[in-house]
Order: sequence, then C-alpha cells, then structure tokens
Amino acid sequence: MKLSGYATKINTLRTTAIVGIKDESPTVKTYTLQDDLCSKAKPGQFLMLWIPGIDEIPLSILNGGNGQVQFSVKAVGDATRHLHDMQIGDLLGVRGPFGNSFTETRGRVLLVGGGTGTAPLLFLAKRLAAKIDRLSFVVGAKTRKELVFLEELDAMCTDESAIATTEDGSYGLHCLATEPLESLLDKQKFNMIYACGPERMVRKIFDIAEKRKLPMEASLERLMRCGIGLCGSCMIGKYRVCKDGPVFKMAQLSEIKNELGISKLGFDGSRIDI
Amino acid sequence: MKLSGYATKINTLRTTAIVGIKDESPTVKTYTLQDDLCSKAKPGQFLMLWIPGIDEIPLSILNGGNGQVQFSVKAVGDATRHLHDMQIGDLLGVRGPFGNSFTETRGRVLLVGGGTGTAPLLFLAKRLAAKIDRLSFVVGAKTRKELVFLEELDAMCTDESAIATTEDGSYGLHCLATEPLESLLDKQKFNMIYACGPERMVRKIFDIAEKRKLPMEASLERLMRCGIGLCGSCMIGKYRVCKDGPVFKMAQLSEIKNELGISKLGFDGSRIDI
Amino acid sequence: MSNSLLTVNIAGMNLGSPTALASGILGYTAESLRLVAEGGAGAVVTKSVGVAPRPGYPNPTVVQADSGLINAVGLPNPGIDFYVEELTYAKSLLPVPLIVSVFGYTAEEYALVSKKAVEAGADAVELNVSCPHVKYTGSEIGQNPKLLTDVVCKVKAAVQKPVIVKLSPNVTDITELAKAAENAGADALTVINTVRAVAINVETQRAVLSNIRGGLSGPAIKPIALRCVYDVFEAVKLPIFGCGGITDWRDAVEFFLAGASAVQVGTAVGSEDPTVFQAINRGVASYLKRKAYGSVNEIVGLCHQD
Amino acid sequence: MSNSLLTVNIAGMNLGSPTALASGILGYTAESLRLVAEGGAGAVVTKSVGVAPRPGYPNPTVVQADSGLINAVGLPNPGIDFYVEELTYAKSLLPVPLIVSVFGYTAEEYALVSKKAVEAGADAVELNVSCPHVKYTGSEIGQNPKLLTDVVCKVKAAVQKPVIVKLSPNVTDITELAKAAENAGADALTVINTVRAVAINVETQRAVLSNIRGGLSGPAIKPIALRCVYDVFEAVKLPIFGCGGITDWRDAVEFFLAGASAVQVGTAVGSEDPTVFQAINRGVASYLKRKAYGSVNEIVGLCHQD
Ligand SMILES: Cc1cc2nc3c(=O)[nH]c(=O)nc-3n(C[C@H](O)[C@H](O)[C@H](O)COP(=O)(O)OP(=O)(O)OC[C@H]3O[C@@H](n4cnc5c(N)ncnc54)[C@H](O)[C@@H]3O)c2cc1C
Ligand SMILES: Cc1cc2nc3c(=O)[nH]c(=O)nc-3n(C[C@H](O)[C@H](O)[C@H](O)COP(=O)(O)OP(=O)(O)OC[C@H]3O[C@@H](n4cnc5c(N)ncnc54)[C@H](O)[C@@H]3O)c2cc1C
Ligand SMILES: Cc1cc2nc3c(=O)[nH]c(=O)nc-3n(C[C@H](O)[C@H](O)[C@H](O)COP(=O)(O)O)c2cc1C
Ligand SMILES: Cc1cc2nc3c(=O)[nH]c(=O)nc-3n(C[C@H](O)[C@H](O)[C@H](O)COP(=O)(O)O)c2cc1C
Ligand code: FES
Ligand code: FES
Repeated sequence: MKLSGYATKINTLRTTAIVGIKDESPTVKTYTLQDDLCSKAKPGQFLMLWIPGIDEIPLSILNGGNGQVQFSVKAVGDATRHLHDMQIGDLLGVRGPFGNSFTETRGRVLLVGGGTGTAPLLFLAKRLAAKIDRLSFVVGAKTRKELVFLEELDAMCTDESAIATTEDGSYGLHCLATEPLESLLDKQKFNMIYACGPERMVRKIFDIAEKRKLPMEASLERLMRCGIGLCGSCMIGKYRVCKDGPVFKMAQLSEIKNELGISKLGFDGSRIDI
Repeated sequence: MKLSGYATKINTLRTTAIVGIKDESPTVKTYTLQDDLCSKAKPGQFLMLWIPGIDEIPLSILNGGNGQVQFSVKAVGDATRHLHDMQIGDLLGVRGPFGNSFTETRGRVLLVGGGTGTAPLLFLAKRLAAKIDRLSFVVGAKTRKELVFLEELDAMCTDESAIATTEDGSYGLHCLATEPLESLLDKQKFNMIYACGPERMVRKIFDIAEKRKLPMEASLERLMRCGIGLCGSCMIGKYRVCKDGPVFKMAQLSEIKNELGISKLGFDGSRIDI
Repeated sequence: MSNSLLTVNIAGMNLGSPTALASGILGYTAESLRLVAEGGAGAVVTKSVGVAPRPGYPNPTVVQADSGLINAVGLPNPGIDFYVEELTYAKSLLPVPLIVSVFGYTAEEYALVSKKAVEAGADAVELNVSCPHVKYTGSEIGQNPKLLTDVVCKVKAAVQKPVIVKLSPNVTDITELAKAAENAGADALTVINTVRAVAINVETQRAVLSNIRGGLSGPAIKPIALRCVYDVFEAVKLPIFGCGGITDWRDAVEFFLAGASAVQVGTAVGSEDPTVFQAINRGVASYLKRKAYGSVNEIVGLCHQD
Repeated sequence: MSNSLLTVNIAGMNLGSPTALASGILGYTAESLRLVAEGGAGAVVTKSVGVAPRPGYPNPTVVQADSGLINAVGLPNPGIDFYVEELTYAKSLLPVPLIVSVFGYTAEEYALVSKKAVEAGADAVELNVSCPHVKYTGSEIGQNPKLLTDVVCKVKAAVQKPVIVKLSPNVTDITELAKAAENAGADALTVINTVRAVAINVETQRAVLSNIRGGLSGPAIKPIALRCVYDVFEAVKLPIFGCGGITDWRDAVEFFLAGASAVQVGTAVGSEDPTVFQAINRGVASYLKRKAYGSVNEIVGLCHQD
C-alpha cells in the first residue's frame, strides 16, 4: 500500500446529508454536516465540498467537534447559490480536512477578518480564548448585511467589543477593515496578527505588519481543483495554497510579495489581476 | 483501501538472502532466512518460497524468532533440488506466513511425524514443552538417512526418547510410524494426537484416533498456487488447505474422509490417487 | 434479507442474489462451488475448461500488487471430458445456476466444450475470450470482433442455453466487441476480465510470474471495470455481469448504477472469504431498503439518467 | 549521491537524475517547475498546452480511488501564445531540461504549438496524444497509428528539438503505436498516460467527475504501466520514459529493469511532496551502489535477459 492510509482516507469523498442550516445574513448561511474527519480539523484548514451535479468548491472550516463540522458560505455564483437552495437532508460530498492551520500563540493577538474570511478566525479565536492575554477583532464587509458572526465575535473579545467596518457605512466604522489597524497598533502592543479575507485587504495588513515588524499569519484563497497539492491550480509563487497553505507566515508572505493581492491563476492557468 | 493492510502485507513477496544452511541428512537441509513476518509464525503455518526463475513452493515453518525463520526441505524434484544447490547469500523470495496453526493443549500429547512432516511438530513441541504434562514423539521415515531432527526430538520428550521407525529397518523399529501407536495408546492415556507427514500415514492415524475417540489434529499438504484461498488448487472436500488449514481437527477430518489419504487434485485440476 | 429485493433474472436465469462467483476462483470442484453458493453467491462460474487437459504455468502464478493481485495461472484444467463428471456432481449439489466457463483455440473448440458442458448440466456457458496470458485463446479472440463473432455464432448454434461473453478490458474500444457479441447472438456479457500487467522484483531483477505477463484483478481495477460497464451499457442492450475489484456492497451498487444487472466477485473471495457474497448481499439489501427500492433491478444503469 | 551514477542521456538531453516530473502535475508556472527541479527532478514536463486557452472541466476533476486517483481536469491551459512568456521565464529559472507537453486537435496544431514552445526555449516537446478524457485530441490520435504518424511527422518537420510521444494504455496493442511513433521519427516515448476510468457515488447515484470519464493514475496502474514498458521495450529501439504509479525508488528500479531509460512521477508528487524526486534518486543510487553498478543505464531492460 503505497499512498499512506491517512492521506487516502482524508481525500476519499464522503457523502453526507445536511443536518443543519443557519442564516447568518441575507447572503451567508452556515451548514452543519456529520463528518468525523472534518470534525477534527484545526482552525485554518479547509474542506472540499461537492454539490452533486454542480461543482466542488473549497470552504474554510468554521467549527468542528462531536463528529460534526460547520462552514459558512456566501452566495456568489453558481455553486454557492445552488448550495443556498439546498435543504436539511440533502446530500453533499465532502473530502478533507486539507491544508495547514494557524499556529497558536500566547500573549496579545489581533484578528482581522473580511467577509466570510472571518470564519476560520472565529474558529481560531475559540481555541485561543482560554490561553491568551488579550484578543481583539476587526471585521469588515461591504455592507451591514454581509457582516457576519458579530455577536460571537464580541463575546470572544477581551475588553471592548469587536471593531466592525463597512464600506458603505451601514454599520460600525465607515471604512475598510484595514483602516482602524494603524491606530490600534499605535495604542497597543500585539504579539501576533491573524488575517483572512479579500486578498487586497490581506496585502494591506501585510504591508502594515512588515513596516512595523510585527509577526503575522494570513490564510489565502486560490482556485482549487485537487486540494492535495497535485494539480497546480492554486500556486502562489513557489507555494501550493492547498498543501503548503492556506495559512502563510510573515516570511512566506514576503516571498510571494509580487503576487499577494496583485495576481492569481485563472481556470485556464493564465495570470489574472486580483 | 479495500484489502486489509495486513493480508496484503503478508502476501507481498519479500526477497531475502539465505543466512544459514544446515544439513539435516543427505536429503534434507534446513535454511534460515531473515524475515520479520514469518519469524512471528505459529506452529503449523507455512510460507511460500520463491526459488527465482524456477518455482514457488509451500514449506512448513520449522522455527521462528528474532526476525529469522527456518524451514527444512527435502530434495524431491526440480525446485527442491535447485534449492539444495543454493548457497548462503543467494536470494530467495518469501511470502506468508499462511494458514492456521495447531491449537495448544495441556496434559499428555502424542506427536507423530513422517519425513519432513516432523518439522511443524518439532516447532509445536518447543512451544508446548513448558506447559504440558507429557510429550511423546513417534517419527518415521523410509530409511535412516531421512530420519531428521532425532536429537532435538529426544530432548523434547518427557520420559523415554522419541520412538523412531524406518521402513527398511536401518534405524529404530522396522515398521511404519503408525505401528507403535496402538500399543502406546493401549499403555497410556493421551489428551491429543498431533500428526503431520505422508497423507496415508495421517489417514491411518485418523482411523486409529476415530476408533479410540481420541482428539487429533493433522496438518495436510495439497498442491498450492496462491496460498491465500483463491485459486482452488488445494481443495480437500469443502476446505482450502491453504486458508482453512493446513491444520484440521478431528471433526473436519471426518468430513473429508472420502479424500483423506485417498485422492487429491493434480496440477490440471483432475483428481489423482494418493 | 427479503428475497424479492435481490432476485435478478439475467439471460433467462433466475438468481437468488445478484452476486456470482467469478471464473477461476476456487471453482474446480463441485464442493468448492457449493461452498461459495452457501456463502451467498447467486450463481457460480466454474474455472475455465477447454478440450484438453492443461497443467497451467509453473509457480509463481499469483503475485500481490499494491491493491490487487496479478495472476498467470495459465488455464489449468482437466479437459472437458474429465470435467463432465465433476459438473454432473456440481449440478446435483448446487442450489444456484451453474455457469461453465469455456475456452478454446478455435470456434469449433468453444462450441464442442460448450455442448459437452450443457449436456453435463450447465445452466449457461461463459466464453472466456479474454484471458490475458494464454496465447491464441483468450484475448486474441476477445480483441478481434470478427473472430469473436465466429466463436459466438458457433457456440449459439451448438447449445440451447444462454451464452455469456466475457470481455477483455485490453482493447481500444470495448463497445466494439460488446456490439459484435450482441450481433452474434450472445445473451449476456461479463465485463471485465483482468487487465494485462507485469510484476518485477528488483533484487532478483526478474519478472516474478513464471509467464512474465499476467492479469491484474482486485480493487486496483475497479475504476477501469466501472468505466467498461458504463460504456458497454450505453452501447448494447444485453444484460451485463459487472466484474472487477468488487469487495463490498458499495462496490456492487456502483456496478449496478453503472449498468450491471448482476456482479461477479473474484479476488475478494481470497481476501475476505467465501462468505463475502452474503456480506455484499446484506449491504445491497439494506441500501435498497434505505433508498426505498423494491428490487435491485430498479437501480441498474441509474447513473446514466442525466 | 554520485552524479555519474544517476546521469542519463535520453533523446540527446542530459538529465542529472532519471526522475522527471510528469505532465499535468503542478507545471503551469515557472516557479512550480523550479520547485520540482529543486525537489530533485532531472527534467520537468509542463502541463499540456494547446493553441487556444481552455478553462478545463468544472470540479470535481480529481477523485480518490482505492490506490490512486481518477482525474478529468480537461486540459486547462492558457494557450501557447500566452504561455510562451511563462516558458521563457521557466527556461531562465530551471537548472534542468524543460519539456513542454503539447496537445492539439489536428497535426497542424501539434506542429504549431510545438514550434512556438521550442522558440520559447523548450528543450523537447512531449506530444500528449493520450489524454483519456478530452474528445478529438488525446486518445483519438494516440489510438490510431495513421493519425499518430501524421502528427509526429508534422511536428518533426516543425522543430529541431527532440520529440517525445506519450502513449496511451487504452489500446489493444501498445506496441503498434510505439512502432508507428518510431517510424514517424519520434526521439523517445513516454509510457503511459492514465487508464480510462469512472468513479460512481452510491448515495447520489452519480458519476463523480463532472466529465464522467477520467484517467486512473497512481499505484493502482503501476503493474499495467510496467507491462506497457516491458512490451514497448521489446518492440522498439527508442528510449522510454516509464510513467505510472511510481512512488518510491523500488518502483523506479522496476521500470528501469522493464526497459525505461528514465521515469516520470505524477500522482506521488501530491501524496509525497515535490521532494519525492530526491527520495527516489537517493534510493536508486544506493540500490545501484549495493549492486555494484556504475550507472543507472546499466540496469535498463535487465529483466529481459533470460
Ligand atoms: C481555501 C479557501 C477557503 C474558502 N473558504 C470560504 C468560506 O469559508 N466561505 C465562502 O463563502 N467561500 C469560501 N471560499 C471561496 C469559495 O470557494 C468560492 O466562493 C466558491 O468557490 C464560489 O463558487 P461559485 O460557483 O458559487 O462561484 P463562481 O461563479 O464559480 O465563482 C466565483 C468566484 O469564486 C472563486 N471560485 C470558484 N470556484 C473556485 C474553486 N474551485 N476554488 C477556489 N475559488 C473558486 C473564483 O474566485 C471565482 O471567480 C474559499 C476559497 C478557498 C480557496
Ligand atoms: C502446506 C505444505 C507444507 C509443506 N512443507 C514441507 C516441508 O516443510 N518440507 C518439505 O520438504 N516439503 C514440504 N512440502 C512439500 C513441498 O512443497 C514439495 O516437496 C515441493 O513443492 C516439491 O517441489 P519440487 O519442484 O522439488 O518437486 P516436483 O517434482 O515439482 O514435485 C514433486 C511433488 O511435490 C509436490 N508439489 C510440487 N509443487 C507443489 C506445490 N506448488 N504445492 C504443493 N505441492 C507441490 C507434488 O506432490 C509433486 O508431485 C509442503 C507442502 C505443503 C502443501
Ligand atoms: C487467480 C485467478 C484466476 C482466474 N482465472 C480465470 C479463468 O480461468 N477464467 C476467467 O474467465 N477468468 C479468470 N480470472 C478472472 C476473474 O474471473 C475476474 O474476471 C477478475 O479477477 C476480475 O475480478 P476480481 O477483481 O473480482 O477478481 C481469474 C482471476 C484470478 C485472480
Ligand atoms: C491531475 C492530473 C493531471 C494530469 N494532466 C496531464 C496532462 O495535462 N497531460 C498529460 O500528458 N498527462 C497528464 N496527466 C497524466 C500524468 O502525466 C501521468 O501520465 C499519469 O498520472 C500516470 O503517472 P502517475 O501514476 O505517476 O501519476 C495528469 C495526471 C493527473 C493525476
Ligand atoms: S488545488 Fe491542486 S495543487 Fe492545490
Ligand atoms: S493454494 Fe490457492 S486456494 Fe489454496
């Protein structure tokens, strides 16, 4: 038996019925599936979700435990809209969990999430909560309707509540999620910044962290087909986001500076702007 | 992964150099190989030995431990003669161990071996020695030169030494190994008879044991190709000698009465007399 | 297990369960066939038999691969004249249909052996035109639509019982052969025989099988066999015995969905034991119940629907 | 690791190690190719590229089988005109030969893409005439000696660099295609591409791949690939890249013994990581030393000796 049993097992497609659906916002829903392997995922890992007859897409894991796994999905196109139309009891296929995870740190941590990119950070925050001194959250979205997990985020934060920003000012600060950062970092010392969200947001945070010489970890998204480091669809620089990532550390982010927030591979392998 | 890892592993061919050769008699040699899986075999189990470019044949395991396995081979035809010509350092292929093993009993046991059929019984005797009340051995061969393991057998026996018989009277009693049995059984009570050797000898012992209502286990030989219960070459009645055997209990031997010592399948699947 | 759930009729034969024993697995003796029937097989296929006795190849004849076996047993068989006795006995013992696998070097030989097999009680014959490791029989015929047509026609003319053709995956287009068999009058197809393969040992620097080339079976070939069944189902109307790498109920259901009316199990009889048929049947039955089907027939070819 | 032990010359190219990256594994970007070269690959083959951009098939495009993968990625590629830039960059980065995999729908397309690839710096082209899941390219050509001859001739006329033909196992007789390629002037062969396969999911009762049919790769196909290499080695004089299921040094040595001058590794890059090449090379080198060979070339085809 050449392929290690475990690798084969996590990559084997399991079909399982939806056991829970929760509306997080008009465009985002959280799904719960029964799946042993993914229920043991660590924050930052993702799964490949098969929507039978439609598509198979990568999704970050929002939570796992007791044989169940959750993920939140924003309806943006064909696959995600089909998913939003599905009901409890409908069958989905799942393989994974794939990829690496955030490293757990101590001390003071700052989490910056954009849109559904907040999901893996919320997962991380839950694991960190008991172990760290201070946890601050900044979350951004285009508009109030897309700001998700707000209550849960508030509950995670140490002192004041999570800082929310919207691009249209419909809730919280009227700006991008990156804007409150500089003043936050001026006021307080943080041992680690964790980021996940639109890549241009991640890039801005990276630039700030680099300037201030702060450690940072970011979870990235790329087009994914195989999810197991084989097909090359998800390359960023010399890294495969599905296997070497999706979480990258400061030094790695530096190495991929000329792509981060700038360009990615399209479905046909050509380079397209972000 | 469908085939259980272990089954696949034992059936995978390992090539390994001969590390020891011992002359037991002019026609029988004992070989030692390095092989982890076979070194853990139980008495009664056999291995499939590949003599590269020549043949692959079943052989009972004589001894195992410390990563090494031993078997004794009588030169009777092409494969066994080629093997006898091989030297330390030459490569052999091995898979196994296959088949079931003798059940270990307490009390008084009688072992009856014919020719190289004595090998698995000697292995068994070593395992039983410390646990039982009495161990008696009867061994037979055509002629003195083919009587093997005599010293070791003597050392295993509880009171007197092993009873040896030869068909030509060149050593021990001048008779078949089955002949001393009746008087032995008249004199003493045994809890179990273990037998291995030419099938007509086994049959005679079976008849005696049946008549006296004594429990018995016998290891049988049949033509073997796959060794894993698939090809059907080794059928005796409804049993596959390679997988359901090679050790059969009294009740099973009864079920195959009309073949035991009488007929077997040839290489072409036709039934031939024994 | 509800009987009607698992009952299938294939080429006019009634099978109590849709899992049959594949040819060459046990299958020399009547008692080994009964063992398998008692293990849950809905039908049994014998070891392939020809006109004259053959001892087969010297060992090694079976070698373990990563997820399957490679075999070149070389069609050992006692010849049909000797074998009729065993067949008659088998027929008297067996509670399930007896399918005799037949091979030959000419169409006439196939016809002759088939005729004798049917006279001895065979409920059907399966033409092995796909053995990947014996020259001039097997693949040579199963890879050539013209030769195959001739063989099937002659056998059909010789026997009144169903004629099943066992196809080789070692072809450019399996549907071409399936159509040839159908047009020649075959009653069913078995898809597939083993895939031509070689095993090499690095220490001795030799091919391991005495015949060098053999046939790969077991889980390794399941995706290939499923593809063949899928393609053949779209090409012909004949019922199909799916075969290749079936180990558990899930595998069997995959073959039904791809278009097989019944399945044959080979390698798993060794890895799992003859009761593997019962285990598969139980699993298929509970799948059917869970999905509220009344019969296994209802799921045959279902994945071709859209 | 002694360099000379592992150095091979194949079709005029010098490879520092006999393990190359198979086409379609990573291989879109120059940096991914460099990653693999740093992982020990002696040469790299790019993702197959054609005349026009193709997005490939929707997901699922890769599905796990028992001992391998089934893929129908559908030849996604940006088209040669866009790709030349990446190739030029790749050529500047790579310390090993750059082989560009080419596909087309006509012989003219193969020739055109090959020409542009060579102009952009390709050290050789590999003609993918064996993709099992894209219509009218791939297998249709690789299964037809006449079409194949035409393609190879036109490409040979268009480029001065070595032309490698990648053969399909999905044929009745692979040696016929190998001979056609040889006679048409090919410089080397890659044996084999994936084996046509299907994956079916029982709960949804669907074929899993969006394209339904895909190609099986990985350990499951190793015995089939070894057989193809074994047969092709006996049929033609061309050097062979062995490919199919190679995961460790032992697999690689099996291919050398069967007749491959070098090997390509695909699926194992995912299961083992890009450093799999180093691991294989190290193992091959110590095997050669242990057996007292001076070069990997000495063991090529060795198991055909008796
Ligand atoms: C590691 C990772 C984690 C993700 N986690 C989440 C999450 O938790 N919640 C969430 O809502 N979304 C997440 N996404 C994004 C999600 O995969 C896409 O929104 C989804 O694939 C869109 O599919 P669609 O058919 O609805 O849209 P389409 O109309 O097909 O595409 C819209 C956009 O989605 C992206 N996309 C489409 N297919 C893929 C694919 N196979 N791989 C990667 N991106 C694709 C492309 O950027 C595309 O332009 C994640 C992506 C990655 C790579
Ligand atoms: C379970 C089992 C355990 C055995 N243990 C021993 C042992 O410990 N020591 C020992 O010397 N011998 C043992 N044998 C017998 C041994 O396998 C044969 O002596 C050997 O195969 C002869 O091969 P050959 O080529 O030398 O002789 P050949 O001339 O080929 O054959 C001589 C006879 O050996 C038997 N034989 C040949 N090939 C096979 C085969 N593949 N399977 C079974 N029998 C075969 C046949 O009866 C044949 O007529 C055992 C056999 C079995 C089935
Ligand atoms: C040891 C062995 C012997 C076989 N002998 C025959 C045979 O005589 N005739 C035949 O048609 N098929 C023969 N086959 C092929 C099987 O019937 C079956 O088609 C193949 O093994 C694929 O099914 P599986 O994966 O379930 O084993 C043999 C297979 C094995 C493993
Ligand atoms: C995901 C994937 C994509 C592939 N894409 C191509 C391709 O574009 N062109 C090609 O010639 N072969 C392609 N192949 C086939 C491989 O190059 C190789 O021939 C095959 O996978 C067997 O080798 P392996 O078992 O080492 O993977 C692909 C294989 C895989 C798994
Ligand atoms: S998705 Fe295939 S390599 Fe990452
Ligand atoms: S040797 Fe094949 S079944 Fe026993």
